[in-house]
Amino acid sequence: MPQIRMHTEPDQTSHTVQPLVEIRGLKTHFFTDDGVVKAVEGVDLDIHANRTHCILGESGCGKSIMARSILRIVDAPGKIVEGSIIYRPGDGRSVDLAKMRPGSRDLREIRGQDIAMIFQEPMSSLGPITKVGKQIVETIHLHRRVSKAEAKEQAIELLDKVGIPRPSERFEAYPFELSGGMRQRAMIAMALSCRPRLLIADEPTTALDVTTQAQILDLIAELKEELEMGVLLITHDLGVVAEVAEDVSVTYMGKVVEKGDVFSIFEDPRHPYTQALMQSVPKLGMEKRHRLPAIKGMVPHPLARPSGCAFRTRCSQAMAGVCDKDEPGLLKSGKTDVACFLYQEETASV
Amino acid sequence: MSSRHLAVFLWYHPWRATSAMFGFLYRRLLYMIPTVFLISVVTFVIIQLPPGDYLDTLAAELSDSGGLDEGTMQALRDQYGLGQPMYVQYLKWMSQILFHGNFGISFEKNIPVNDIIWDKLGWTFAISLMTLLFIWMTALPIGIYSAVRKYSAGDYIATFFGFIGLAVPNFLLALVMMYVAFKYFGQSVGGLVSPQYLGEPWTFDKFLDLLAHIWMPIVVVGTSGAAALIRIMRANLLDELYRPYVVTARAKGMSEFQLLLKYPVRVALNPFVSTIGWILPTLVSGEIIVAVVMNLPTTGPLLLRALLVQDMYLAGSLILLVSILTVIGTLVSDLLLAWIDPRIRYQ
Amino acid sequence: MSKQRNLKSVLIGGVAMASLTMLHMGTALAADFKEAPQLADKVKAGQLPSVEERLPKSPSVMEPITSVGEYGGTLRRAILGGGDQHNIVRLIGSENLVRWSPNWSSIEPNIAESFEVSDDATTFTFKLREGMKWSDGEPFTADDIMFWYEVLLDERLTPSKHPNFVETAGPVQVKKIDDTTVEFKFEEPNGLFLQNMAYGFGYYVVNFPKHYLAQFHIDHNPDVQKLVDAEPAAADWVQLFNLKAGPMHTPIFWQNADRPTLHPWHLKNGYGATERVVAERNPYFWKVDPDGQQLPYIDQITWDQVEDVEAILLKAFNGEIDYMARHIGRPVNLAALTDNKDRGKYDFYQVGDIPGSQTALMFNLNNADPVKNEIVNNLDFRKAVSHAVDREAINDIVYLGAGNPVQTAPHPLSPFYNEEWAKHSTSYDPEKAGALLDSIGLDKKDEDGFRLGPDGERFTIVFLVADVFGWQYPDVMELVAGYAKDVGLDFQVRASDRSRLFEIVSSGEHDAYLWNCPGGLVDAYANPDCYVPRGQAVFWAPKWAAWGADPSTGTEPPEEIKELFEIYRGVTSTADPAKQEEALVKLIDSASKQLLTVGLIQSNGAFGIARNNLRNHVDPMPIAGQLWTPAPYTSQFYFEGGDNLP
Amino acid sequence: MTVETTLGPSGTEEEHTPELLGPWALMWRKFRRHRVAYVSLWITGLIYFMALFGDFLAPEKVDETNRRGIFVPPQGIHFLVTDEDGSRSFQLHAKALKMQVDRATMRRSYVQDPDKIIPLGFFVEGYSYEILGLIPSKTHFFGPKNPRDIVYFLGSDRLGRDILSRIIIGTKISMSIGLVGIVVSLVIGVSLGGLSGYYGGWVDTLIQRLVEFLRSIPTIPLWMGLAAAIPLGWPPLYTYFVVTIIVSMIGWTSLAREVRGKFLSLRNEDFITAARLDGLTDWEVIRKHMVPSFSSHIIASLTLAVPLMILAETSLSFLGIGLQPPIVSWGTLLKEAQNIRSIIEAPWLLIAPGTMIVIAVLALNFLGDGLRDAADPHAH
Repeated sequence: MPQIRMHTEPDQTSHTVQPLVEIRGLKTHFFTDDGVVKAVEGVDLDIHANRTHCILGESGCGKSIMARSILRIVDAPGKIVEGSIIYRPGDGRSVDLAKMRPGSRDLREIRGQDIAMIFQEPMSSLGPITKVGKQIVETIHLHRRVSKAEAKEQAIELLDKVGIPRPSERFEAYPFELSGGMRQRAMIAMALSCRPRLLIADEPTTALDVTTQAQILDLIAELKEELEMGVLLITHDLGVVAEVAEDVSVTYMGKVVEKGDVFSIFEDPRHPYTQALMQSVPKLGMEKRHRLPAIKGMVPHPLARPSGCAFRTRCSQAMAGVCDKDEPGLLKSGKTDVACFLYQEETASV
Repeated sequence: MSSRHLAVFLWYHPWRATSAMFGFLYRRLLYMIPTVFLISVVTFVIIQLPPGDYLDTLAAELSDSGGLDEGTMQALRDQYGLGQPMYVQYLKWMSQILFHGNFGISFEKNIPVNDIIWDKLGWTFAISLMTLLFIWMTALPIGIYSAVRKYSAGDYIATFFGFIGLAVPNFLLALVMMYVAFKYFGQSVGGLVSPQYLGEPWTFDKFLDLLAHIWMPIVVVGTSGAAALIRIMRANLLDELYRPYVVTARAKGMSEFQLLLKYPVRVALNPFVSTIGWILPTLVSGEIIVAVVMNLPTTGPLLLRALLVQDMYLAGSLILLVSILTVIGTLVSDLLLAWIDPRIRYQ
Repeated sequence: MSKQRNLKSVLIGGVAMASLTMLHMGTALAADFKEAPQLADKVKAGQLPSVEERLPKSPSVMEPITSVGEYGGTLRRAILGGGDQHNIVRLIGSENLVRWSPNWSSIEPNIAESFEVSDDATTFTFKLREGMKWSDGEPFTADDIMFWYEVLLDERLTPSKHPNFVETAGPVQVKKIDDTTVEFKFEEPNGLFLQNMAYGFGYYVVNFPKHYLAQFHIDHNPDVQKLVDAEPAAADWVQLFNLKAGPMHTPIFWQNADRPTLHPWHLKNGYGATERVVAERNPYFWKVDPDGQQLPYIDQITWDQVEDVEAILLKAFNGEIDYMARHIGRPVNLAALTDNKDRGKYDFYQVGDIPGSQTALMFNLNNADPVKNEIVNNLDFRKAVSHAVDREAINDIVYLGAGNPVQTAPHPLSPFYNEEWAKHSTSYDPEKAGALLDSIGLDKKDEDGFRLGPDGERFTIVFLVADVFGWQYPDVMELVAGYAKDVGLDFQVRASDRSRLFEIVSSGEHDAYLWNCPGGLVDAYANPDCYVPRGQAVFWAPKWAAWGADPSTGTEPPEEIKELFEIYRGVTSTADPAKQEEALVKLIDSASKQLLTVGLIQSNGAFGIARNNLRNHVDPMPIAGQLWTPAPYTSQFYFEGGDNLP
Repeated sequence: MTVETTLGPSGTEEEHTPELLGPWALMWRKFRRHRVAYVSLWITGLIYFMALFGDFLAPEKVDETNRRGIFVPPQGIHFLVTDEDGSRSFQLHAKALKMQVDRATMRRSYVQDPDKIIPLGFFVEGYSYEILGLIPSKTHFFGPKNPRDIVYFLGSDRLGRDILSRIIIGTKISMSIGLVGIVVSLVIGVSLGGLSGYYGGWVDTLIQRLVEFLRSIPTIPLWMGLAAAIPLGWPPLYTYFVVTIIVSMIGWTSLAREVRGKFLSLRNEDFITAARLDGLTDWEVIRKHMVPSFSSHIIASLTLAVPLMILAETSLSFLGIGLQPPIVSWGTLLKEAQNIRSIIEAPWLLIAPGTMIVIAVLALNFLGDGLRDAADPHAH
């Protein structure tokens, strides 16, 4: 069966404008001594302003690499080998980030100013021996021509805005003097210092305790509204998705297997993987002794990518002679787009 | 303001860093006292270790001139007051140093140790400083390059030469360099100035002449240190280069060069600062031989000679002073470390 | 070999002790003296008296070695940072009452205008030069010598006295006859006194400027305590005096630039504390050339302080050394020095450094271990060792064939040369050696092939060796140990530095060591250390030596050794050269038969380098342990053109 | 909800089938990928082979002097000989040399003797020795076929001794004599560093002061004092051995600092806390959990200490307090070459042992580096 590639059009009802970032056919590979690791293998993605797009998947599914590919901060030996990342700065222009030289001035101007990013480990994502305030001021100075005093004022304002008490004192603090939550707030303050149009948050709450998690997510949501920015949130936590997402892409081994708006995904997950993920979450009213079904097996080694559909080795509904032959394309099925042969004939027949 | 308030005030006040530094400094200074005392005792033991005394050496040398003269020997033995118990000699020596700043007499030169050593210590110190600068100036960029371009041709070349620098004994390097300088550049060899400037007052020309000579010992002495530091810098920087905060900085839009210097290099700088602590004993001790071969007016040859002839107070004073300078150097480097890395201050 | 012929022409050997009567050398003949331009300027400026006033009435007129010279230039040398005071002593320091002639054949007046020796060799009278001055302009008279004598007798200052000035009955009697005449008187004949006064240690007498040193002497200056307080290196006046009046062959002397001397140049700064030692012309120096020019010709001497001998070599290549044999004149350096001759603009001169043996195996004949002592004292053992070593091979390998493979004995250039002594038991004959060893009870061997001693243990001799004089002693010793192994002898080599070695041998705890022996030429008279255990540096038989000096100490030696003492007395107790020579020959003959030391190689002389325009230096220049040359003749050196070559 | 640790950006495990490997196997796998280190391991192996079978490899007796072979420059190996009839045949050989002596400069020079060649071969007969001190043999790996011929592949020294043989024989001493000292400083360093890092507090302060104190004593005076204090009657090898041991007793400081650092960071790791909660004693925790987790690091430190030891030996030999002849080691070989005369007239005396030292030090350093990289779980 020839591979069918379909460009999913943005939902015209909810978004009349063009997406902020439009990713098409993105492939990011790692060229290691032992072989090529296909961390991102043909991903299409649209991120809209003022919307939160969640990327959901197990660990090792290439989510982070996908996010980092946007900012072109994938470490060697990783490389974008194919695809485009179209970014629209809002002035009518559009640039393909995938074609830009990493480290070029144009790209660096976009980083931190147009697109900002926060990371999973607030403990180690801040420079360990530089004062927090200085790190924020530094970001401001990178993109704005302001005086030192102004930058400091802005930084303290930002710290205040992200909910850090006594911001002018904390301005002088070193990261190791702050708690994890405070550090993540500081990270957010730093990311927001130039009012970015897109915030990429790579598992921002994983390392935090539950209460702090909620606070941080709320903060991100609030700030999204206020700054009207797009948010790309990477997580393996369905709870987080349920709480903040508007659009969701489910990824497995470097591919998007299902995508749609949050309600469709939760209401009617189609892909066996998505379904399995949903089942592994405890639900309200569930019996206490109920044993959560886990997805069987582990994510295969990236170098031992199964032929055909990558998920077939763990899929309870895998069809011999079908799933191991070809890779399914992403096709509309129900309310979501799904990449699974279970639904392809159905769609085709329509 | 209550004491609790004061504490809070200090904690959050910008000065608190300074106060933490003072506590650190105070503690370290206190620790120095027993250390220095121990050093003085051990120094004295070391110089007393070899059997015999200065007069045996003198006797050996005089035999060259056609015979020994017991009269001379006897007079000299009285002269130097050798033969008292060791602890008496130690106490006398220490009390003279502590209360009069008098380090004793050089047996061989018959002048107060004070008159000989300070000049030489000055040169030692100056050359140490310049060597330190040389080491830093070569090791820093090369180390960074090696780490950033890991496994590149440049890295392999730097590594190779780094290990060569480690593997070649420096006195050998000194001898070969001196020979090359003599053979191909016709330079006067040894010493820090050309013979015509020896014993002359300092002029600009003499200073230029000094510069033309001093690079050689600095390179010779510094090579192995630089090589070691390149290795350390490379390893440390490699540890830091892939840390999340580097990615953060990159995501902020900083240029590679800027972020390299502002974040990982700063963190990896600790061993550089530590060199301040060890450069002095290394220069004085490990490089004695270089100073002998290259004929430098440093403490090295003086100390070696003093040890060989058992010129007890001269050798003892040099070891003592160098050790104390080392302790101070370690202190300075620790303070600098604490200054660079705030985490250390609060440990 | 041309070198030998050359040396022979000068070192004629026999000491012409002819002059038992008054020896009077050329008294003042030049009415108008000339001086160096720099001094003339000072005289003009009124800072210095005229040259006539500075010189004694009858200055010593030096016969030029080659030609009358011209003033100017700096003689540049290098000196090691410590322990190298002989670098200065031998160049400028050795100016005594009398001196050896340039070829070491006769004794001439020097500081003394003339001298007289009584027929029985007990009384020695020296006439000083009238109007002679110390380097600070103060007069030098008999009082200065009497001051030295006072110090010599003073038990506080000189508790034990140099052997040159003592005899069995006690110290020599010194009498001032008048301001310019001094008489030395011994109870018994002292046949070697005049020689000793010409050799290095004669310096004591003329290095005690009373006007300077008296201030440090409590008998002359009751206020001496003030000076003691001001001197950190001295705790009482005795220490202060010893510091200021230190012996010239020790560093102390050269660390005190204030002490007036009679030397041609006077130190400007002390040795050891600076990077360069500088000696300036002594304006009151008392020697002139036949044209009446006051000596020295050369303005000043500099010694650049270095720490490593290799640096001196490089300096020489670079033309930074004007005259030097010390440290560099060794066969091993010859090729490299030859290669750089043009670059350094120098040439070689010969140094008659000819010891009785350049490398000799010295067994401690007073070994504390009775087993070892018995064996090493067996002449057959020493003979066996002597036959076991291949001297030709050692000479070839280590000394490039430059030496003579002979026993400790007078050199062929010496008047006493006797081939029988030199070749005694020198044939390389391991079988004979083995047979000899078998015959003295070392006939059993262990499984490693080493001979067992009478006690059943492996017979081991530990040899001490130090790398000194540039003679590659450790290499020689390594070869010797190999030869010893071939005949089943276990010679263990312990390399050490000189002072360590010296410390051990002076304590008498050693089995054996490798060193050199004086007495290759006429120094055998005054330094027969290897022919008779006499003196303080005889470590091959320290206890016999002690007994020889004072029979109440040490160990009484066997008859044949006692006989050696007796024979040597025949040398010292007469002033008749013929009798002296007869006794000395008898001594060497007797000693040689006993193989007291096993000589390996005898040197045929060394060399030095002199810059191409340096004139009037002695070539070949004799030198020996007590012959501190070129000193009495250095003042005649001059640079052709009045300056160093660029 | 499945929570796993995320794979890093370059998160690539090399095995295709996920099989569990022990830490040592993992290390070995990682190590082999560091090619330079892997080659260095082989070189190090060869060097120790040389140390063990020195007599077999050395063509000449180490102390065999030769009057006619002083300062012979390195002789080349030739392959083809021309026979009388002009035909060429294969025969490993060296050209025979004639010595010429210039008496004026006391210089020896050598010219090839066109009439004579010295055939060479493998497994030839030479001086007798004992393999590993046990089996008597006369067979040597490579050399002249006629035992009476001498060929100086790396030149000869001032006594006509073969430099190649001396380097080979010297390997044993150079690569072994300091090992005991290294072990001593290893034991002290690990114990004191461990105590310091594990307990902290006043123990730590005390040990750290001790380290600071020891580090501030210049080592050369200490060496000299010690060497001079040992009776001269002792065999030189024994003396040197004792001095290395004494010095290693103060040479443990840098290792102690590293170990302390490791302990400090390990102390708070979860698995240590777990082990402690399991009721293990401190000593058991240290022995069973902490030491194994950085034993690889210790091995690396060990390999890095060996080159330092070789260099220290050369320095001490220069000062005359290291090994002394007749003992042959790389240090004494180098010391013998340290004069202007050798540089000018016989540079091979300097180059040959110098190169050997550089090779050994390079190999050991790369080996140590490779081991450390392989051992470090965080290495990239």
